Amino acid sequence: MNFFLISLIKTGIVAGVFMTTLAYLQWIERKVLAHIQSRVGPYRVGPHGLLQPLADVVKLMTKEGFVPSHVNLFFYILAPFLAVFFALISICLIPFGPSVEIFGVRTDLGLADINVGVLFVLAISSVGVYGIALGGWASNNKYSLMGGLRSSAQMISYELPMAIALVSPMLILNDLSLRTIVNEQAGYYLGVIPRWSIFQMPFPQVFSFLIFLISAFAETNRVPFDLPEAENELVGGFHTEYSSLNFAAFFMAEYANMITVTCLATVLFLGGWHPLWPVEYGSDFVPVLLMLGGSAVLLFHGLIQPVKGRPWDRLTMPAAGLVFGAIALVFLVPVLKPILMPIFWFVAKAGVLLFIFIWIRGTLPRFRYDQLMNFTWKFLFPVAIVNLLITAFAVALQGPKN
Amino acid sequence: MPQLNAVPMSWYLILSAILFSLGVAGFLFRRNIITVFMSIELMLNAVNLSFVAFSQHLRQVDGQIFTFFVMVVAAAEAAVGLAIILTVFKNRQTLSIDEVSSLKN
Amino acid sequence: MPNQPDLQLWLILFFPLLGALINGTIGRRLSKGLISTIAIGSVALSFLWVARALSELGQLETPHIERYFTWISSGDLKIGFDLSIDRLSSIMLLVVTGVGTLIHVYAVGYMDHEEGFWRFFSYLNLFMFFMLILVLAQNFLLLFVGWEGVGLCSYLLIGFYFLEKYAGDAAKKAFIVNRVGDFGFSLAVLLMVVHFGSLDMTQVFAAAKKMPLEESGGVLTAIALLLVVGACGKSAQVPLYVWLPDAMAGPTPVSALIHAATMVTAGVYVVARSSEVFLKAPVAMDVVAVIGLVTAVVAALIGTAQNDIKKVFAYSTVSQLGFMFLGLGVGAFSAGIFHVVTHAFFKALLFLGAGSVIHALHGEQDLSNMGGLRSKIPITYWTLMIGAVAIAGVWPFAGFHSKDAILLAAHAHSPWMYWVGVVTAGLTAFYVFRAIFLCFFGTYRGKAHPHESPAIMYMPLVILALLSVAGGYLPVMEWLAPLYPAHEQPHDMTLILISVAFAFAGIFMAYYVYILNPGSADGYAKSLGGVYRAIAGKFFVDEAYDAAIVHPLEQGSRTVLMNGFEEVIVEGGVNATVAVTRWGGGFLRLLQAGNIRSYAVYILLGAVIFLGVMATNGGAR
Amino acid sequence: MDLILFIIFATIAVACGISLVVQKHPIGSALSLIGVMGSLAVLYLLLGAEFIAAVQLIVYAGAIMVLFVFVIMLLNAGEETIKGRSWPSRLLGIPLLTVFLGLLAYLLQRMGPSMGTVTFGAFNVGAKEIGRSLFNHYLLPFEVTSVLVLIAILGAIVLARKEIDKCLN
Repeated sequence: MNFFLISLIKTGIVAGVFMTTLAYLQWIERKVLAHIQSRVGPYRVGPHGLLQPLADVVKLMTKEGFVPSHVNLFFYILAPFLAVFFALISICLIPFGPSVEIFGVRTDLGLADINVGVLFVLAISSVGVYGIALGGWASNNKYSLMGGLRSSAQMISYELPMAIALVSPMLILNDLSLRTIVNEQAGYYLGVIPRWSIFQMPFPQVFSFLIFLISAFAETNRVPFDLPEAENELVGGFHTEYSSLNFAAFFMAEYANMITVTCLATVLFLGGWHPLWPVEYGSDFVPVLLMLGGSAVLLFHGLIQPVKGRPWDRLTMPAAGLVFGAIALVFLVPVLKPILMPIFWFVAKAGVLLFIFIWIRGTLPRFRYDQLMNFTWKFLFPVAIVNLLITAFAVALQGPKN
Repeated sequence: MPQLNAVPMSWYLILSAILFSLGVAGFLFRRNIITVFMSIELMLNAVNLSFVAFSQHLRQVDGQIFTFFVMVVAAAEAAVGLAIILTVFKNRQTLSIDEVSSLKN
Repeated sequence: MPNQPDLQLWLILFFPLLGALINGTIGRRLSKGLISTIAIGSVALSFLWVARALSELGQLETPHIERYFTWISSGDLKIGFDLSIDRLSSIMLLVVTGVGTLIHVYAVGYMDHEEGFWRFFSYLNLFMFFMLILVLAQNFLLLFVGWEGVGLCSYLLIGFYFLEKYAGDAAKKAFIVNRVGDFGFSLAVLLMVVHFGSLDMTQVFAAAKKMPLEESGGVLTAIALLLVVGACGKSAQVPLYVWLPDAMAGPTPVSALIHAATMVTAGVYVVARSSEVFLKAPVAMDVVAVIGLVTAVVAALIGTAQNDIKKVFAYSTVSQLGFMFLGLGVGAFSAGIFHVVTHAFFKALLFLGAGSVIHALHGEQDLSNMGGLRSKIPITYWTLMIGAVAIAGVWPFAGFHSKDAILLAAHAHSPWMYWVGVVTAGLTAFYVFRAIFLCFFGTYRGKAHPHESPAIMYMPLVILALLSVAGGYLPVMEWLAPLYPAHEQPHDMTLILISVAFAFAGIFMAYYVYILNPGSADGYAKSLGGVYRAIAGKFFVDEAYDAAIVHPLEQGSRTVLMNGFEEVIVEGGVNATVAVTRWGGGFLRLLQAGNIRSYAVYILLGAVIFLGVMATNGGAR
Repeated sequence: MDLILFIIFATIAVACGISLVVQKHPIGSALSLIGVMGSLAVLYLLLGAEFIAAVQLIVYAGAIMVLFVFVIMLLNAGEETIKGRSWPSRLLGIPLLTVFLGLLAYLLQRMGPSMGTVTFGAFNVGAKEIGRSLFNHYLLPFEVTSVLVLIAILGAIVLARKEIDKCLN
């Protein structure tokens, strides 16, 4: 039963962190977009708008769950839950860190580890289309139907390059279990260049990484591939007819997918929790320095040179600065180090990828539908195939691994 | 009642038999081409189940290989079949299998 | 075979094949110069390669065999793609490639104005390829490939002007008549397989040699006779000679190369090659000798009454082949082969000369429209004259030696053969010189304006003329001596003188009839009456064949096969099948309602039945 | 434990199968078929066929059924209409089906006892074994299948190109 207890605890932790991240990811996105467009973004609720997500949740929950007539009720209700379910389930397969010792219990950081993990992530992401498609169809509205059709077609189409892009690092690391894959990426060339699969010999997987990223955008219906919810063509796309919690569910699904995909990219291409450069060159102090720098900036702006017209900052900013400093100190505690460092690196990489997601949303316009299809079928797919071939040849030339 | 962590082999086969018969029933008594097609897929799945069960029973990979091939062929079949259904619908504006009873209309 | 130099004999075959392929595929787009270069070059190359191989091989006490790959392997019968050179085939190789080269050169000039230049040369090279296979083959099946191949090429080349009906007919005739012979040949091959279990010549001959006489008699005689049938077909012997004169429908170089120098001697070659078999089958030997003699006489007689210059030479070819067979038949294989060589020289010369005459007269072939060309085309005249003298067997020209070798052997075998042969030799001299005189002497009776042929045409003539003069002194027989049991060669001076005398008699007769008092020929013809008509009508052999074989065959197939078998059995069967099918279909159509679910029910029914069977006889264990 | 899982998912599978047959609307049938496939995938896992389970999800649930749903939406297929008759299926259908099931049951119960039981993890087949056997022993069938798939792609494009374009815009 010990096993069940531990996994129960782990599940609880992961679920909690995951949910919070979902909520705050949206906040971060709005902030980043705002700054890209030189606005301030959500600011009113709580210090520096930090409570905005809470407010959103409350708002969504208190809205009336309006069910239009002539909808196919069963599927109309089922769709958002399917979407959320499939979006949340695949996080269980992501390994966040090595197996560590906590309170005398040795366990893996990460929920499940099955031998064909990659395939299962693929499987779940490919099943994920049903939520959107059904929702679009069930709400008995031509715009929604269009959205549903588009999303299903688009997801099927982008499955291929994504899968093929995943295959080539598999060839190099030759295993399907995500944990083994991360372990395969440990170590450094020449002592500095990490053996992540985007750098790994015999054929660095830069191209498959890019292909994976692009098709990930499409899989998660993000800009520039957010055709299913293109406001200016189909009013709200597949979620035109949805409101309150059902609507929220779709959004949760989207963000959950983003996180999952970025974690997957981190695991497969960016070497999971392995630091960017070896520990002996002091990669352990990166988080400390970052945090300390952040707290310094905060303290400076809070105490010495406050920003005009923001009375609260005098209070909140120093407080935040102190919190940052505390975190920095936590990173220095030797007992917690083996647990925190991997998680830090993992989160850092995933975070960078998430930022790229948001950044691109703020930057790129939306594709036209035919452009979208041509792009995947006539460009991404062939490139992925060629990349796969080259990798296969390189691996074959390199000969069997140890 | 066998012990909790061992499933009798025959149960898998019975399950696959039931599913297969369900597929046959769907094929016989449904009139919508798409539903009929899905019944066929159901039968294929039932057969796959018994394939995998036998591969487990005989401790051989081959059964799963066959399942793999069945899946690939089913995929091809689905692609072509659905395309045919699209064409049929375009030509006759019906999906009822009983109305599609002549090669040329 | 160990300790033998690897001579890459396959190259000998490869060059002509390559030439044929190039000219046959892209020749249409190539310039004439390029085509002729390829054609001549390929043949010349293989000639050089043959020369090189022979110089490497030196004395050739034992045949040089090169085995390349197993071609057919069924049960314990293994047939390899093996080539070999022994003393016999070395001579044939030299003749084929050498004369072939000369004739190719000549043909470039002769065919210059013709359509399908490239086609002609690709056929010609293909012929060389197959002929060389025939000569080089180490087993009978490969030899048969070459055998059929040259048949095919001769068909293609006879029918070269396939727009004219006579050419097509002649081609078909040659092909069909050859089929008869080839059938015999293939039967012989099968017999060998049955009795010796192998087709490799060395093994077959070894087996034949050590086969005791009492049991060998039947088998070997049968094989030998069947081989003779094949040889008769290919070498135009009685009764299968009828195709050769018609084969003159082809272009003259073809007549020279295929139907005088090389292909028609294939029969002789095969008989000589399988001498072991023949020596054990005296009956077959006699048959060969008689056939040869009859052929020689008949052809010579017919030759005296032909007015087409090429026909004359064609019949003389037939009769010369008859002489060769006579030689073989009386056991003088080396003499026969020797005659093959010399005949290749002077007959090629005669044909090429005739060709040059025809060329000069713009396609005029009828002797009655020639005459007095001596001054107009001197080179042709002199070379032709040399050829005529050579074929007439006047000392010291080539024909003399070989022919007299044969005749002496014949005398040693049985004197009457000698006498008939001598008379025939006289006839030969007569009709050849008749042709010469009618062509070159007297007054010109034609209308076209003759002109001497270009150098590319008469240079081969000159070379061949020299060969016909000196060819008699080639040590062919000595070279072949170790291959064949020495038959006594009595240099009986009187016999030699007699034959020479007959030759001169023939020449003089021709001179008397056609020079001293021209036009008297018709008188003699009348006085001869029926005999002359018979001769002029070629003894009505063709008509006889028509009546005896062709017509019955046509009638039979029309009545029996078409009206009987085809309409009653085949059509009846088809109609019956149709009726049954239609009836059954009409019944089964009731099931084919076009309703998929019904079909599903039928399938389910089948499955249920199957399961029922399984359940009853306890399957699935 | 295995037994419980088996019973749960077998029940789900059978229930979904029944609903496939009885559902009025194609979409309902499609979803229930997806349910069947999902539970079958779990059963494959129980049988130690991880790879097949994953492929089952990817190919069947992820690709084929998406196609089905897509087409159903495209044609906006509604409740099926009772038109036309198939006498054989009406008359023979039920009895034949029962006989069929009975025979199957008979055979199974006859061979059932001799089959023994399945315990999880007794015989696990990962992707490596499948791949090895697929590319050594079954190479030719594999290649042939690839050709078949190519042909199918071409056929589908040729058949449905215009229709899809028309329906999409």
